This record gives sequence, C-alpha cells and structure tokens, in this order.
Amino acid sequence: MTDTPETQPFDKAQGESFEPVIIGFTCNWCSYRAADMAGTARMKYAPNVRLIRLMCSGRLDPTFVLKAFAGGADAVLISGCHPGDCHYINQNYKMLRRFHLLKRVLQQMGIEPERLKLLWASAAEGAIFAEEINKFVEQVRPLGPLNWKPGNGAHVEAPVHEEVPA
Amino acid sequence: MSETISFRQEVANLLYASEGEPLNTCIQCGTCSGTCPVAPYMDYTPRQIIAMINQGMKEQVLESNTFWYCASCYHCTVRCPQDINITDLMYALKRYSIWKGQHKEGLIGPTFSEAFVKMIVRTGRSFEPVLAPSYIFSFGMRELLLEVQGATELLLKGRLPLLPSRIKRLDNFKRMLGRIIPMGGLE
Amino acid sequence: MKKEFAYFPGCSLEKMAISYHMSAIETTKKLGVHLKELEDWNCCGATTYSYIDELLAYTLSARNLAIAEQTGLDVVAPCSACYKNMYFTAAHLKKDPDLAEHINFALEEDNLHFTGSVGVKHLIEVFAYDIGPEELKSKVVKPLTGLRIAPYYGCQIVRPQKDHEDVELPQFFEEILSAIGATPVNYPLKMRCCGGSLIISSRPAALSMVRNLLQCAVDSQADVVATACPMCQVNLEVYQQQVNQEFGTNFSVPIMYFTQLIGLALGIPQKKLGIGKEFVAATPALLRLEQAGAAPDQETKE
Amino acid sequence: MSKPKFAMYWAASCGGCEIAVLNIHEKILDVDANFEVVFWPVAMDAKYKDVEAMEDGAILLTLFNGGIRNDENEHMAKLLRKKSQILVAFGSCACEGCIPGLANFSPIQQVVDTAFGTISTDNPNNVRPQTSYEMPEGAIHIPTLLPVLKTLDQVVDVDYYMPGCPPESHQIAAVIDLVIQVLQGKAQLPPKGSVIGAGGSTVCDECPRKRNVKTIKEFGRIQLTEADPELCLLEQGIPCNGPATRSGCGAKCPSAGAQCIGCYGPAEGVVDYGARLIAAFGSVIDADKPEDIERILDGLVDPAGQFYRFNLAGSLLRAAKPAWKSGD
Amino acid sequence: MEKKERIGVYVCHCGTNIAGVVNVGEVSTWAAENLKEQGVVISRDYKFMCSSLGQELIQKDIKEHGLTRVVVAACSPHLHEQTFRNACKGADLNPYLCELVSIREQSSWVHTDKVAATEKSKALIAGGVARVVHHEPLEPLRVPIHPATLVVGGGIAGIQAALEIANAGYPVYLVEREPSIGGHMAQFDKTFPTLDCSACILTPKMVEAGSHPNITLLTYSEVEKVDGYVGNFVVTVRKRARSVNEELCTGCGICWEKCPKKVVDNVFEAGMGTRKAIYVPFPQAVPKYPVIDRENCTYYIKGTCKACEKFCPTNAIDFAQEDQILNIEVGNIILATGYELFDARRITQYGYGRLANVFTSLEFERLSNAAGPTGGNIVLRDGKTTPKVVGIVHCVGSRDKNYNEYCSAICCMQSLKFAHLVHERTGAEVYNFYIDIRTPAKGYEEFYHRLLEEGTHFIRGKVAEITDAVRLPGEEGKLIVQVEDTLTGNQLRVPVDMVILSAGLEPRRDAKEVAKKFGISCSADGWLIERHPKLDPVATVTEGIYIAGCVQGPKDIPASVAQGAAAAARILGKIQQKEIALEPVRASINQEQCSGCRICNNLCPFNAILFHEDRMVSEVNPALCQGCGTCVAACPAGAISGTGFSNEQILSQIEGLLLLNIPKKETVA
Repeated sequence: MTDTPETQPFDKAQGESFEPVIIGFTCNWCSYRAADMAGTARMKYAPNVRLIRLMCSGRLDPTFVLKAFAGGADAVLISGCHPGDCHYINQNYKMLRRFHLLKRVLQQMGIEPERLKLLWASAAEGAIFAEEINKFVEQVRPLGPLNWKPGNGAHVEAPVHEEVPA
Repeated sequence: MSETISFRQEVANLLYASEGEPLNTCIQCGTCSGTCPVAPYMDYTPRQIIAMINQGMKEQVLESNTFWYCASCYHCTVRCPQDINITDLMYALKRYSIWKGQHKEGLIGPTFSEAFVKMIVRTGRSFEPVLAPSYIFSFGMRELLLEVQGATELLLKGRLPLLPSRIKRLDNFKRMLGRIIPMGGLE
Repeated sequence: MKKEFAYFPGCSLEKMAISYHMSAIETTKKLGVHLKELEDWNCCGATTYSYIDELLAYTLSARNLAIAEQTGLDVVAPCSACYKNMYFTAAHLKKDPDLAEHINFALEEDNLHFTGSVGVKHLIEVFAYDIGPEELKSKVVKPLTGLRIAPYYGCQIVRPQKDHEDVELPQFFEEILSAIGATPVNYPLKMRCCGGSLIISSRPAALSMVRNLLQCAVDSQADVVATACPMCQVNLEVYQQQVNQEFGTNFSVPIMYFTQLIGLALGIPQKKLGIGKEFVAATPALLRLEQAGAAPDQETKE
Repeated sequence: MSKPKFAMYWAASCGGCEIAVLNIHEKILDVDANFEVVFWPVAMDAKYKDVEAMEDGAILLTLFNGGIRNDENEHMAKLLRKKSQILVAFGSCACEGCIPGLANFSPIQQVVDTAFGTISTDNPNNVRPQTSYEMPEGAIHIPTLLPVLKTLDQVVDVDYYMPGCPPESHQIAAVIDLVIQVLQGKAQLPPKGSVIGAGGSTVCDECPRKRNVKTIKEFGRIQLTEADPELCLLEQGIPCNGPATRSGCGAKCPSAGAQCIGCYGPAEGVVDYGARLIAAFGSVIDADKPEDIERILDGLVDPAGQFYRFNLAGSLLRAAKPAWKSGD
Repeated sequence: MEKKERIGVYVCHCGTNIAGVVNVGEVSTWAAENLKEQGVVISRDYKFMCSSLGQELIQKDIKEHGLTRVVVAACSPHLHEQTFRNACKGADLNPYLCELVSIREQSSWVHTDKVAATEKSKALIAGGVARVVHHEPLEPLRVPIHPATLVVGGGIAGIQAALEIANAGYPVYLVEREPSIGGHMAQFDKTFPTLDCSACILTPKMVEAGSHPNITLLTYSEVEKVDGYVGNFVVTVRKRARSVNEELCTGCGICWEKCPKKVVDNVFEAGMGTRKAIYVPFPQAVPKYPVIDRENCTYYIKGTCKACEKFCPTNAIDFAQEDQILNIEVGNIILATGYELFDARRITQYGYGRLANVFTSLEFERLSNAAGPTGGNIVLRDGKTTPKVVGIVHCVGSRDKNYNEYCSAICCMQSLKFAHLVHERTGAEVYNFYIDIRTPAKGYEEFYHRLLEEGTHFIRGKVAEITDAVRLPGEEGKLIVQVEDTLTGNQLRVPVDMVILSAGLEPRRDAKEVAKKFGISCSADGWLIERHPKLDPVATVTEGIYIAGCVQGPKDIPASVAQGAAAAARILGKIQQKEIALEPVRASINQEQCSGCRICNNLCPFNAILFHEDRMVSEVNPALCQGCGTCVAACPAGAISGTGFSNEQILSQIEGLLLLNIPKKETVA
C-alpha cells in the first residue's frame, strides 16, 4: 500500500523553474467577467491559474478549496464582486465570513496562508485581475510545491488492494 | 527588464511609505495650486509640477524652486479630489534633488536641511544657534543681520539656548541611524 | 478621563517656546492630568528630515514612539510638527509591516522595539477631548470675559489626518476658548499655513503669509491670536517686526499659546505661564481685560 | 450445516466499541445462536495464525474497529479483508479516524516525543520503544508506527460503515437483527458502501431543542456559558456540530446539555465533514467587516480541532502538512 | 457501473485568435487520446465553431456518434454559451448537457508562452469534460405573468414608463412619495440646451398620466413591502392620509388660500419659498388634491383652527382620515425613484450655509423660475440686490474621491444654462469654473459655443475655496473665489457677488433600503445596478424588476425618458408572452436529509427559503430562487443541491483541471 500517486497532477519541475498550479474560483458576474475583460483587452498574465466559474462567490464551498489542495493544487484563488456590489445583493459577504474561518483552519492544517488569496474584482477590473494573478503566482512560487498527498477522502477514493503476505 | 524607469516611477519609488494615489491619476484640476498659500512664489504650480513629472521633464522639475517653497501645510493633500499626497511628493522631490546634488542655485533650503540633519545626527536634538552660521555664510549678510536681530531678542527673553542639548544614548542613536543609511554622506 | 500621558516636549519647548512648556505643565497639573516627560527623547526631525531621507525621518519618530510605548501611555506632543511626524510614523508603521521591520531593525541598536500599541495626540486634543470643554469650564476661576481671541489652528493638527473631524472648519479650538470665557472670533484664515517651515529658506513667501494672518486677525478685531504650535507662535511673533519693515504695516498682535490663556482662566500666575517672554507684549491686551473687570493677574494662593 | 462465522477485531481504538457490542445485553445470545465466533481478541483466545490458516472468504461478517496506526493494524486489515465476505468499518475510528486520528495534526516523531518525553511522563531514562530488540531469548519485534493514521477504507475495500464513538447499542442490535434476517432470507442487504446503523439526516433532526433563524454574534464555550436549556446551542454561540453530524445517536449530547462533537460523522453524500461546518458556521456569523468577522472568530477556539475531532483522518486533507511531510 | 456518457470535444481556432497561441490540433488529439476513460469518444478542432458550419458539425456528431454530452473549447461562455446550447437543442440534446470552456479569454489572449497556453487549455478541457459528465438535462421553469405593472417614482422617467405601458392597454400603478407627480423636472425653469420651459413640456404628460384610464395614481404613498416573484409580485403600498377626501375635492384652492399657517418649503422650493400647511406643491400639481401637512398644521398641533374645513365648499376636508394599506398584484416593477442633490454643506471651504450668497443649483432653479419665490428675479439672498458678477462652480461633490468619484453628467450643461440665464436676465459677468466641459449629447456642444459667444468667462480650474476674507483692494463685500487658472498657471482670486454651486447628483438616501426591499443590488456609490451596463441597462438581476432614470445613475432628461420607455418596452414584451421561462439554475432541498437546523434560513436575500414549522424542514421556492448557490454551500447536512453547479460537477471539474485520474504521457518539450 502506498500513497504515491500513479499520476502526478502536474509536471512540477523543482527549484527555480517551479510553476505553481493554482485553482481559481470566480463568480459569474464580476470576477469571471474581469477575466473575460483581461482577455478582451489582451492583457498578459501568468498561465498558472485555472478558473472555475460559480454563479456567485457565495457558492464557494470550503470543500472545493480543500479538494483543490488535496488534489495537488499549490494555491487557491477565490474571487468575487466587491463588497456591496454583489449581483446577489450580499452573498459575497457570506463567502467572506467563511473565507476567514477557512483560513484559520488551513493554517492549523499547516498550509501557508499565502497559498490562499481573496480577490475582489469588478467586471471592469480586468487589469487588476491580471495584475493580482501575477502577484499571486510570485507570492506562491517561493513557497515551493505543496504536493499534498493525493487522497480524495475516505468515501470517494477506491482503495488499492495488495497481496497480503501470509 | 532593462528598460530605464521613467522619472515618474523614480519619484514614486521615493515615496516609500506614503499612502495616496499615484501621480498618473492626476486630472489636472488645479485644486492643489488654487489652495497653495505659496503658489505665487513658485516657478511652477504644484499641478504643473505633477504634469511635468508625468511628462518626464526631469531637468526642469529639479531646477524649479516649487518643492523648496512647499511649506508642508498639507492643505492641497486634504483637498485633492484624486487623493494624491502632494505634500509628500514635494518631500520626495526635495530628497531627490539633494541626493542628486541637483537643485536650483541660490536656494537656502537644501543647505539648511543638510545642516539641520547633521546637527540632529550629532546631538539628537535641534539647537537653533548652530543653524545660523551654517547657512548664513553662504547666503550673505542681509539674512545674517535679519536673523541676528531676532536672535538677540530671543536671547534677551531667555528663549535661546546657549549650549546644545544632547540626548543621553547618543552612541546608540548614531548606530541606529547608521542602520538606515550610511552616515558618510552626512557626517 | 485619562489622567496620565507620555509627554514629548520637542526641541522648541526646551528653550525657544519655553513658555509653552511651562504653561502646558502648569495647566495640566491644575486640571489633574499628569504629563510624564519621555525619557531621553530625540528630535522628531521636523519637516526637514523628510527632505533628506524618508526612512531616517521615520526612524527618528519611531524611536520616540518606542520609548513612549514602554510607558504604556499615549504620547502627547505640543508641537504640531512633532505631532504630525509621530502620528504618521505610527500610522505608516502599523499599516506596513515591512517598513516596521526595517525600522525596528534600526531601533535594535538602542534596544527598542515599536509594536504599534501607542496612541499619538496633540496637546490641544487632550484639552479638547480628554479633558473637554465642560470639565475645563468648571475649573475656570477667572473667565477671560470680553477677550477677543483668534483661534489659529495652523496646518498640522488636523491635516492631513482625515478621520479626525472637519479638516476645513474644525471647532474644538473655539470650544476651548468659549469654555474659558473668552470670545473666539471668526478668523477665516484659521486653517491657513503660517509658513513656519519657510521662514529660513524662503523668507519673502513666509513673511507675506505671516502678514496675511496678522491682517486677518486685525480685521476680525482679535485682541490676541492663540496658537497651539511653537513654530506658528515664533513665526507670527518674532517676525512681526520684519513684516512691518517689509510691508510698511504696523502690526502689534500678541501671539499666545492656548495653554497660557487657559492658565490665566484657571488663575495661574502669569509668570508661571511664561507670560513676559513674548516679543509682542501680551500685557496691554491683558490689561484691557483687567480693566474690563476680569482681573486676570490676581494671584491665587495655591 | 455449520453456523456462519463471525469475527471482530480492534486496531487503533479504545475498546469502547467492544463494550458497546456487549451492551446489547441478551441480544448477544442471538449472535451466539446464529454465528460461530471465530476471532474476537477481546472476548476469546485466538491466534493470528488461526486466521491466516482460514480459507479466503471463510468469515461471513467481520466488525473491524479502530484506525490503522501501525503495520500490524495494516496487516490485520488486509488479512481480515481477504478472509471476510462482509467487512464492516465499525465505529468512528475505522470509519474516519476518530480521536487517534487527531495525531495527524502532528509529525509522528512529535507524537512519540509527547508520549515518552513530556514532563508528565514518568520516563527518567528517556526510554524510547524500538521496533526490534535483541534479547538473550532472541529478537522481539513490536509494530512500526505509520506516519499518519489511516481509516480502514484507506487501506482496504470496505463493505459497510457503521459510525459512532461508539455506535449506539440499539443501533448495533438493529444491525445484528438485520443480518440475521438476511441469513434467514427475510431481508436484503443494503447496497455496498452504505452507512448502516445510523439515520439519514443530522443530529438536529433528533434534537429536542427549539430552533430559530441563526445569526452568531459571538462564540462561547459551553463550560463558561449559562446556556438556555430549551434553545438550540448553536444559536447561543456554542459551537455545536449537530447540524453537520449524521443522526442516529438520538441527539444524546445536546439533550443532556452538551454540544454535539460530531462522533457520528458526516451526513450522506458529504465529501468533507469539516468543510460543512466551516461553511455553515461561517455563513451565519453576524458581521461583514473583516475585523468584525475576525473578532467573532476569535471566540471559536481551535476551529480545526472543533471541526475535525473525529474526522481528520477521513477528511479530504487527511492530515496536517507537518504530519505527512514527516512521512516522506 | 452506470451507463457511460459519450462525450464530444470541439476545439475552436477562432481564426487565429486561439490557434495563433494554442496548438489546437495538439489539444484536440490529446483530448481524444487521454480523456477516453472520461467518456470522450470524439474530439475535433475547427476554424470557427460558432459558425453555422461549426454548429452543424456538432449536431451531426451528436446524431451519428450518439453523443450524450458536448464540450466546446472556444471563447467565454458569456459570449457563445447560448449559441452552443441552441446547437445541441437543434440536435435533440438537452441544451444544458453542453459545457463551454474558455480557451480564448482565459488562455490564448492572455498568455504568450505557447506551450504553457496549450497545456493550460488541455487542463481546462479536462476540467470541462470531468464536469459535463455530471450535467443533468434541465428544463426552464415557466410561470405566468400578471399584466399589471407597478411604477415606483413619479418623476419624468416614471411618468414616461407608466404612459407607455398604459397606452399599450395594460394597467399601471404609479406610486409617488410626494403629494404630486412631476419630480425634479417640475422644479426647473428651463431645460438645456433648447431652453424649453420645463413646466410647459412636463405638465401635459403629468395631466395625461393623471387622467389615463389605465393608470392608478397613488401619490403621497410609499411601497412598504414586496412579496412574490416575477410575474406574480404582491406589493404592499401605504397610501398616506391626505386629510382630504379625493371624491369630494375639486382642487379649487380655497383651502390653501385661507390656511393661516406658512411653512418653509424645503422640498419643492428648495428652502427658497414657503407654502401653507394645507398645500399642493405647485400650481400644476397632479393630482390636484391638496394634502394637510400634519406636522405643521395648527389643528393637528393645537386642536383648533380648521380654517380649511370652514371654507371648503365641498366638505372635502377629513381630519380623521387614516393611512390606507393597499395590496397590489403586479407582474413587473419599474423603479424610477430618482436622485437627491449633493449636500453642498459637506464641502466646508465652499461656504454654503455659512456665506449667504452661495447658492445651490436647485436654489438657483427656483430663483430663476418665473413661478418661483422671486418671480424669476435673480437676486442675492437679501431678496433685492441684483448681482453684478456671478461665479458658477462645476463639479461640486462630483469627480472627487473625498465625496463622489463619479461625474454627475448634468452639471456642465446645467451650469451653462445658469450662465446663460444670469447673463440674459441680469447682464452680470459670469465666471464658470470647470475642470472639463463635458457636452456629449445632441445640441450640447453648440450650446457651449453659444455661451462662449455670449462672453461668459470660462476658467479651467477646480475651485479651491470661497471666502469672504478680504486681502486685496476690490475684494471688500465680495465673495472671493480662489482658483488656479490651470491654462495659465496663475493663482486667481476672483471677487463675485453670487456663487452658484453646481452640486452633483447622489442616490436617494434610502437607496440601499429600497434596493433591499425590491431584492436588487446597489453599487458602493448607491446607484442601483443594472443587469448589464452596456447591453441590459434597464433590467436588474432580479427578474421582473426594472430601473429607469437617475436611480440607475446620473443622467439628463432625454436619457431618463428613454430609459423609462425602454423599461416599459421590455415589460410589454414580457406581458405579451403571458408567461416567462426562468433559468433552471436553482437550489432545492432534499426533504429527507434536511434536519431543519435553519442555518440556511437567513442566507437568502430573495427570501426563497421557507421553513415549515410543522414538518421542521426548509424548502426552496424555485420561482424566487436566483441560483446563487450560497445555501448549497452553507448546508451543513449537504441536503441542499444546486442544479447546474452541483458539488459533483465542481469537484469533478477540480479533478479535471488538476489532471487527476489521467494517465500520464510523455511531457511536451
């Protein structure tokens, strides 16, 4: 029985060329559109972030963040509309509250707080979005790979069987 | 990137801790200059200085007297509709021109500042009489006489110290400042 | 009400503004507030230090703040420039941990460390808020009835600090003056700069600023201009003569520290308040006041 | 025809699960009547080699309690898996790691140091256990600790899960009844992977306390709070894990005035138990400004411990970073 | 093992937009080879997937290969999600079984490293494939629409909207807080740039709205509560007691003539004039019935007087009248609650409230209005002196981070209008102090030129302060405007007799509560937020609620009218469809799993979650649910699920994005 995965999530060359893999969560209305805007304006940013679109940052279930870390992500970005500008009135505040609690728990789990970032971005803030992603990548890079031992949880992962020496 | 940085960026880098919006957000409304009590004495108004910095007119900016005339009253700063910290910008320009040794001729400000700073480095406190000769000899008798006139009266009223005050832990103090910048240039 | 503060007099109060120092100590004592002078404080750097190096300027203030922190008291500065420097140094250092680390590295040489716990106040804030006009009024024994005073705030008490109160038209100085029975006059230039930091380097500009302020005080029929800053006081007073020479005017406006005025109302003898050390004698104005029946110079037994 | 064979084994556990089984009282006679008990170290004498000698699948039902803490646990888990037709992860330790799993917050070396080297330990010579030791009589071996504690299903395939610390005796009795009925052809086994002996909702479902719309202005600790005996504890700021914890226990703790600490584990379909509580508690904090949120959270002592008391080994992250790092 | 999905992957070149950076061929081949396990049976790349040929390609594959899921890797879903959903629908595949992966906005356009962009695109597609497996076929929710509409706010935007809908033959309730409709426009003298008499163009519209058979006018009324959802709102309106029986009143005006109590009118006359305790705000008020202002009426204060009652020829005065609570059923709602003027007192250095002859723009409107307190005479605060020099300050409270950062849009033109009126009526010298002159609409720039020709002075500089502290000769008794003429760099002190502050527009003080009441959102500034700033400016995120006029942001009269009409047109379109299809992205609660813990009850801003006390479970009303998913994330029992964004979908997408469970091939060099 071993915890070494058969497939590494990503090519993680060690050392100076380490490219962190970042999972990002955006809301449909502001931050995803900020990403769209960065694209439309051809702003360049680091290719390390892979985005997931939620309808609202309020949908952000801490499970998603834990899943991303457990699945090999080196960092997680959470973004939503600016406080007060939520498309769903005020749901981003609910995410904000969870975020603070989640951050505390992750810290206890030994995950550096620098690996989790909260970013408010309006649909018009493509430039900020791009700039913040670059900053985030540079913030994570010196921490090195997180390389969490992959495990999808007790009830999900199919265990590997081995011959038992009699 | 090996690009040379713009004058605006150089200035921005000098504002290490200052809060406020960057100069490129200036909308040239003139609130600062309209507010400034010293604007009529300046070669360029503060607004013009910002425009000139944004245009990269380094030589003209450094040769102007504008920032040496800033009285640090912060009136422009509280009124600026763009939250630009204009007063701190003026400080930055003073620093820049002193470091580069590049400033308008005939100005008292730079010499005075250096004298003042040297004094504090030496004693930890400010001592008015020491200031007088340090600049007066470079700027002529008229100022000296004007100053002496006031100074004598201060002395008579018991308001001018005869000996400089010193702080006790002066050695520590000097070493402390030495950790921020090498003192060679000042002492 | 807080009874004790760490007191940072600043270089000017050692000699040039000795009467400010004297009156500050006397009045606070009378009002049951203890000003405990900081041990081995250094110069705040005035405005000049920022001309040379921003970080050095912060270091100077940070040393004083760190010393103040050891007392566990809020630090009070009577000089607006000292106050502004300390207030912003504390604010910047609290906000920017990198900066704090850098400065603390230097402070180590003097076995000091700044943590950000200290509050910074201007002396006039102690009177305006910690003591408050009500309390002050109740302690007045010789109200300065009829004395018209121009409250001169100057620059750096409320600027550029924005969350304090109205940065354009504050009222706390007026409230203090009303509390001691005087008449605060409408002084439209109360927030304008006196040009103190220019008096050496750019004299013509500074003198014209002084002239405007004096003219405005005369126009608003002020007997006295009250200040809360040694720089303003010296600038408005010592250079009055030069202004008269330069502009052909004939100003003779006494410039007094607000603490001196409070001291008079509290019945503290003039001498203890350093009255008499001014260039433009305050006596004629005070004499008028006396004739008007308020009799400020009757010494009370303590 | 011989009776079907029954086994029960304890790995890293406290023994409470065995007591819970015995607590079914006379029902234990049904077990004896319907099964042949072939292996149950706490109740009868049997040797590992007896089990090893059995044919694969010879045991019909094995209740396995305890987490996998060392190589002996691991070996036995694999062995029993091979010999059993139905392997049940019995109790919180086997299901999700339980209290022994809390060791996963720390590197194993630190765990050992704490056990043998802290001031409260009577160990003047600072003796540390060796996995292998030469005696005049020959070498002896004791099991090697694994870097992190694992749940049973992280090691072998598991047929059913029975949560609880320990599982409630009436639930055990019900499960035994069911199995007997299945043997008699009167009932069918639930689908593989099911949670048995528990409810389908959460503890709140069985909790008698009155509940309102929730907003938490402040967190408190139950020992320092005078809680209203009628009202939902969470509403009173006491971090009760009931809303996220599977029902089946009868809400024993909140009924008795203590908050639920979560021993019945996550509800059906939940991927990460702690995440549910982070989300739920987080959502109802009554503050919008970061500083206010932080202030309220300051009242929640040791959130990771609160949320993962029983579930750390079974959670998505399984262990804190220093713990798994030390195992590299 | 359940039935395995058959997935098609389609990688778009978007011309060279994607193909120029991402190696689309490699991506497509990679997906075909590496995502087999996930169910990919076919993977193609094509020049323009969104073209009709591209769509046909997908449709053909759906039929020929029996695809059960489609993943399109192309541009942002905000652009073409609908396109590809429709394509699937055309091939009889439920449109919600299609997933769009953005490899243009999120990859080719933002990255320069081709290898990295290609690798990232692969990961994004793997995420999309992993996710699409868990998609479910969804059907839009259909609800009927009530034909009536509620318009809140009786300013020009609201009036226009009400008339459009009423003229189309549908009922409208027009609710206005003040005793008369008309709004700010009724206060103005002239409108720019045509200098039309404001009242002359507004009054006919007010009368039409007041007498329209399809419009129920509810003035002196406020909305208290909104329940229900698009098509089926139930609105509670409080109709405040006018103390006048509308059945009997003829609006003859004797009552307010006889009323002995004068009150300073801070609303209509902006504090410049007075009205009586029983009053109509202005002569052309609609409806014509007066109201008694109970706070100021002598009878309500002292119990005596009743002059109005005594003189009323029709016995219409009813002192005992009470507020009425009305419940109105409507299908759609338009919010047109307008703006408030920036409080110029906040800029202390401009002296408003301290220096007598500093006026606000609204004060000046009344001053210059022939029906106003001075009969249109432009005079100083003393009521008689005509100013010789007038300064007009632009951008008061606007374009300033200390107050409001936005441009109030109307101040430039308004200031030019003032300058013209001052010049025309008094012959005074006029100085306009401006930062920029913004005249972007039809005829506006021409008006500016006209002012230049009239000899109005324009000084480019934001005014630093206005003072009465005299420094120079010629300043005595004047207000001095201190400003930098930024075009010359000179600091000026301009002595004037009168200053007009062109104060900016601000959201209504209660905008946030209004937004909350109607379940829509407001920006940090306080303006209500439209669904899309460019493409959907009058709709909001809440279905059935529309916004028009200044409530959405500062704008002039033509723009407000246009928005009113636009909102009406949107609603008419909906009403005519008789029912509405709602996006099926919704939350639902598994009643078995719900323990009634009530964590979720407080989380929904749309009140879509109700709690059944009897069964102790919570339930989601699908018509109210907007699909944000906050409750899904919060449910501690995992009992709430969300269609379209389920846990399985997102967790699988994470696995896909991290390329978990994908056999590793040789690394790309």
